[in-house]
Amino acid sequence: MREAEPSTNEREFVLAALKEGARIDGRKFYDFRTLRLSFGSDYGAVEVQLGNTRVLAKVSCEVIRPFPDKPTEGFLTFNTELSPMASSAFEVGRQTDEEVLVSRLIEKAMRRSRALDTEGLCIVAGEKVWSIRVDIHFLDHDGNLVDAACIAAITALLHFRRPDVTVVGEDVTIHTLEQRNPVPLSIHHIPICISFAFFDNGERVLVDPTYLEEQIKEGDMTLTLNVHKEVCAMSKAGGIPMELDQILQCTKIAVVKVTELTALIQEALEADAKKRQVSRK
Amino acid sequence: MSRVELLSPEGLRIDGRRPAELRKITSTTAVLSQADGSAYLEHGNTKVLAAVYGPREARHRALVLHDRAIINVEFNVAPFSTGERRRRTKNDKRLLEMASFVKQTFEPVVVTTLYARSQIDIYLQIIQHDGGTLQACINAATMALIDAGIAMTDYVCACTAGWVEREAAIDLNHIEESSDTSEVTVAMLPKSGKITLMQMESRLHVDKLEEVLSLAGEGCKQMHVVMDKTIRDRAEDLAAKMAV
Amino acid sequence: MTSTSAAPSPAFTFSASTFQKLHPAEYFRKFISQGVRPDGRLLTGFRPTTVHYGVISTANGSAMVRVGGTTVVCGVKAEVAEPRLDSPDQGYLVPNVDLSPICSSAFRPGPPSEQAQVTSDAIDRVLKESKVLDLKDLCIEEGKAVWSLWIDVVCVSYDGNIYDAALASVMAALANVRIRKPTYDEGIVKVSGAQELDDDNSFKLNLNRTPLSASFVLFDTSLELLADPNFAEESICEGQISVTVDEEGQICALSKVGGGSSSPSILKECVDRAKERSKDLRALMQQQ
Amino acid sequence: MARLDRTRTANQLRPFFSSQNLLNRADGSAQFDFGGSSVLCSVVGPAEVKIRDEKLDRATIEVIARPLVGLPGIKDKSRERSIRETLEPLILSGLHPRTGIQIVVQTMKDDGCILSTAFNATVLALLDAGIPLNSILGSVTCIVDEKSGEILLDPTTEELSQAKSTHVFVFDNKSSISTTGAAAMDLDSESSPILFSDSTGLYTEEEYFKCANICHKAAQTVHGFIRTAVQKKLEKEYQQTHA
Amino acid sequence: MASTLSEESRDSLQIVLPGDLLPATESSFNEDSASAPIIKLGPGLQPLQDDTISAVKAGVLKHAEVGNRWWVESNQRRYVAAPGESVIGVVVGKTVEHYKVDIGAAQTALLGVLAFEGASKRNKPNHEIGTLLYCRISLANKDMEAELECMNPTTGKSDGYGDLKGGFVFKTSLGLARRLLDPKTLILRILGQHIPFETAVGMNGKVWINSANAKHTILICNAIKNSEFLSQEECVTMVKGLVDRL
Repeated sequence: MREAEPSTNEREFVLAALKEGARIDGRKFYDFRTLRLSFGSDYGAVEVQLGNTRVLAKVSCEVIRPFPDKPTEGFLTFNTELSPMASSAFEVGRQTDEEVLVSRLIEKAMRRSRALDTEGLCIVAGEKVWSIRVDIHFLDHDGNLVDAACIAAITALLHFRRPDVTVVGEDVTIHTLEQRNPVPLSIHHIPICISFAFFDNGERVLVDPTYLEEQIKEGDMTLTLNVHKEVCAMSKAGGIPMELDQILQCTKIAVVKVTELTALIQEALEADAKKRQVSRK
Repeated sequence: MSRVELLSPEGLRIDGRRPAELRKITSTTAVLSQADGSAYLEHGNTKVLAAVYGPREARHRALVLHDRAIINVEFNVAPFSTGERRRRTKNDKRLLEMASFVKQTFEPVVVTTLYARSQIDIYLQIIQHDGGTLQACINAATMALIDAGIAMTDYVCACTAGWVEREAAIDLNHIEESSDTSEVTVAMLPKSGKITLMQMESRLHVDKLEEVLSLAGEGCKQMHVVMDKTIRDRAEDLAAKMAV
Repeated sequence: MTSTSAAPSPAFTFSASTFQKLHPAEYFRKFISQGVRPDGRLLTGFRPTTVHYGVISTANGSAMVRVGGTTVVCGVKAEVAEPRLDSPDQGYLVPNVDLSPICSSAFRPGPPSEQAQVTSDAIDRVLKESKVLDLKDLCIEEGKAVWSLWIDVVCVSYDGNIYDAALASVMAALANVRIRKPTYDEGIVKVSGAQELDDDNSFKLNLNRTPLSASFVLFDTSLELLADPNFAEESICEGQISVTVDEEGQICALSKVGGGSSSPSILKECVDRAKERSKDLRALMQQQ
Repeated sequence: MARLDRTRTANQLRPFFSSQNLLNRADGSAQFDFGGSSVLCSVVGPAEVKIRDEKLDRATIEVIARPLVGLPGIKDKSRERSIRETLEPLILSGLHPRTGIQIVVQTMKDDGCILSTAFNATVLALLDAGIPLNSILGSVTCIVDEKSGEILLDPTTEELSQAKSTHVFVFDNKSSISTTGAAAMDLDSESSPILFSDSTGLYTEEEYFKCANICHKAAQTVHGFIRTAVQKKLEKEYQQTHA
Repeated sequence: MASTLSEESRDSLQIVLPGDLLPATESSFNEDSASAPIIKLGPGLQPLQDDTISAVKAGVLKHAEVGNRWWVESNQRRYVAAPGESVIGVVVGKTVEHYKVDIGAAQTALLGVLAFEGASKRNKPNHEIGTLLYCRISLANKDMEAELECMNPTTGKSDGYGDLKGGFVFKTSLGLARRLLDPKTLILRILGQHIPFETAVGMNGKVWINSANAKHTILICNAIKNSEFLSQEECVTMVKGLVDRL
């Protein structure tokens, strides 16, 4: 099913409103939509709502044999198949450009930037390592899937606890959650994606575009940063050409946004941890 | 773990270049007789062949756009191109992503509205890989499109730059690339100096970003000079032959 | 298209085969109302069934089952594999049903069809949840090596009711399995290389039970129960009921999918008939 | 009598939760929870359908089941087929020929009984989407416990692992209607027609029909819950005009 | 379970679910065919084989004495074309004889190029792809694409139908769209007291708003969307809150 194109009226109105400094949902140009994080009863499950965009991330783990050329490295894999639940334009089992770009962005943001310590996942070198899997389910598509997915993935990884193991010689015992408290993953830093949409020959720059804004935009760019002001990934795949200064300006905005979002994520995680403590008593 | 010294105490790189020096570029156009346009390009040891077919009838009717041409990019890596022989499947996400990047880079530059309801195919073949595949592909595609006589508003010139140990350097080779250096590929329209594509992987502090990006921009301008010369030489050559 | 059953005008006649093509459901209804089916069976009748053991010499166990026009071949191959960490002394049973375009025009090339996957899943569940085989029997050396039994069912000719035929072929092939006795030594599994397999150098599987099934479809609003449907009957009818029972009369699986609601009495009837049918089938399998 | 979670009796369901109209891109959506199990369902349609799948006399119904962890496998295909074939006679698809109704079922949390949870989420989502149905349905799962031989309703994952047999049932609300007015509804009379049934393990005929009856009773509770959920939603919508 | 509906108090909403049978009241359902009044069934109801009538959608059961009509008022988002209804659509294609218009239904609808006020072969309006049109469904049938017209068929006048210039359009549920057309719903009037604006509401859940500037239009759109699940008093406060922030 092809997506319906927005009408000329919608296109013109969105652009005219931007000239007046207004966005359709009443936000300022550099505002994110309200971010809501809700955790399941299990460790490593988080549902992210970014305005009307919804994403569920679920982390799971298993013990497998490492690659012979990297005997001490665990695995981190992502499943980012676009579900038709988010939009009926997404078809099951057909890879589209959009899907490739989303999955590569997540991959670069999380894996290439070494957010997770994969060496720390080793149990017995050359024999057994943890394989961590992040399933990202797109539930509702109202624009900016990448940022929502990235927040969901990193929050789920931070929230996740794997079973504790003891190694005696070659014997490995995996303790159930009842036997021993599960242990968190070792996360080096928190990469956050910030997506921009460009309008009016790059004169107007928006953060966190909605679906309608994405349909009308002339170009886009996704920056991945962490609170240490490190750029973990940048991606501007063609689209409208931009001045170098405009791009640098975006990185400045992104630095601010990343700080805000990281704080929100940590707050939510702390609140959840407190809740768990209370319910355990 | 002992790491390779990427920068000598004198500030020279592993292959003897200075930080802002491109590798040796060799380029020719019209290398294929069957394609409507083609180009062969070497960035040092990275070797790429580009072929352009079209504008021609779109292969799938359903994809036809009523007001402009569709650009289709296909990407192929020869199994012998890398150090270890590796068969790449058609669905390798890295390759699909690259193809998508090239496609999106040329969409705003090619005057697609001149060729409504048609399709332009760009085929890229990596023959030898020594770092900077994306830049080489974009540069080769630009020359192949020009060779095919397809209307474009400007050249698209691409160059990589990265933070090699303690300095920014351009046009990284494979060893520099794979030592976990942060590398950025920039594609620029030389006339306006605007950036159309930018890709970066691995971490880099924000404060160093400007330096790396500007250096990449310089690299793009150098590339433009080289590419322009090849194109003009070829055009003059042709003009001379026609005059005879 | 209204019902033509009323009183067809005499000026408008055509051959039975044309009638069948034009109004398959109506054609069928005429037969059912007379208590017979187009292929001559009674409503409760099963198609002639044959079982042949050991048809594939390259497999550890095999069987071919023919139910009317449906023919399936099942081959079981044993391979040494590493056990899972959470079940170090258990082997694997991996059933797979393949419905390729060769057996019917209803199947297309490409990834397995939904029906193939659903049938594989149903057999998988019967084997595991009804504890047909103790997976510990497949252990060679705890935590190191176990047998993995690849149970592949290939449909050669498809004419409906694949589940009954496939399950029967799987059970027959499992009963036919002979695996060379393994020895485990320092990470290497050795098996005897003798040409002839006998009880000294090989072992048979110890099957706890032999579940066999009978499937039925519900035709129309009259809710007539048709046993062992062929392809044409499957396409006309909506509801499908399958009952799998073992030799002691215990139910191993019962599924009712599609169609309207069925009263428990219909399900009871299915269970009774499934018990009879599996008894006949079991006798047939033991004859050989 | 004590169950593993120590809070329920054998024939008690876990707490229900549901919420409709959650997704903005779908035509209808609903989430249904049985305790720690949760399924989100979206419905799109009657919408455009691929020519290959088009049916001239009715709507084409497509069900896509997506697991919480991993890529969809054969278990999910089985669930898709079970849900689709149960809904096909329920949806008045003849009212919308040459269109498609796409149903996506996503597991959100898994603590057993996912198929039943999915059935209930689906019917709520279909109601939310306004797809014409000839009745509603309710689904409940039960097990026969290996050790005690007791029938336990709505089991958790842990309980499922100790089951001798597992039984999933679906009942529509027509059966209860047709019996009202006539003789008083006798739930133990074993006369409850079964819309869908899927049972595995090892069990006797007697056990099976006992399970069917217990689940039928529980399914009535689910029907009642669905009715209340719809009622609450409509009351909210009518605040302005029906004050 | 509540299966056959009893005559509950008139004020409360009478809610039905698929499978519920219509109450067999003496006045409307009479076996004696001579005196039985004719019952007209509207959306959401289907006759069964045994002469009973069953609901097929979840909603509020409604009855009009005039013509003894019964129907179920339900809310949904997907539009199903019905003749005579006014809708807002987008031109997505053109042929010599027709515009193809997306009205949010399963199939695109057809609008004859001459179905405009005063249109003739020589002189007819030309609408590009992407144009927003307010039109009326002239023909709808479940087996075929719906047909549209941009004029009143009896008078041949435009009656306000035609292309919508400027402004913004957004999607709501069909229930909200229907309520916006109901004079009892106050949200449009409440908004009008603060900001002058033009509006067109399509039964397909498309609402078009145009006002003096973009910020006003955005406010109105958001206020209407917010109003769906609010009471009248809450609407007044909500609108006031939005206007004050402007």
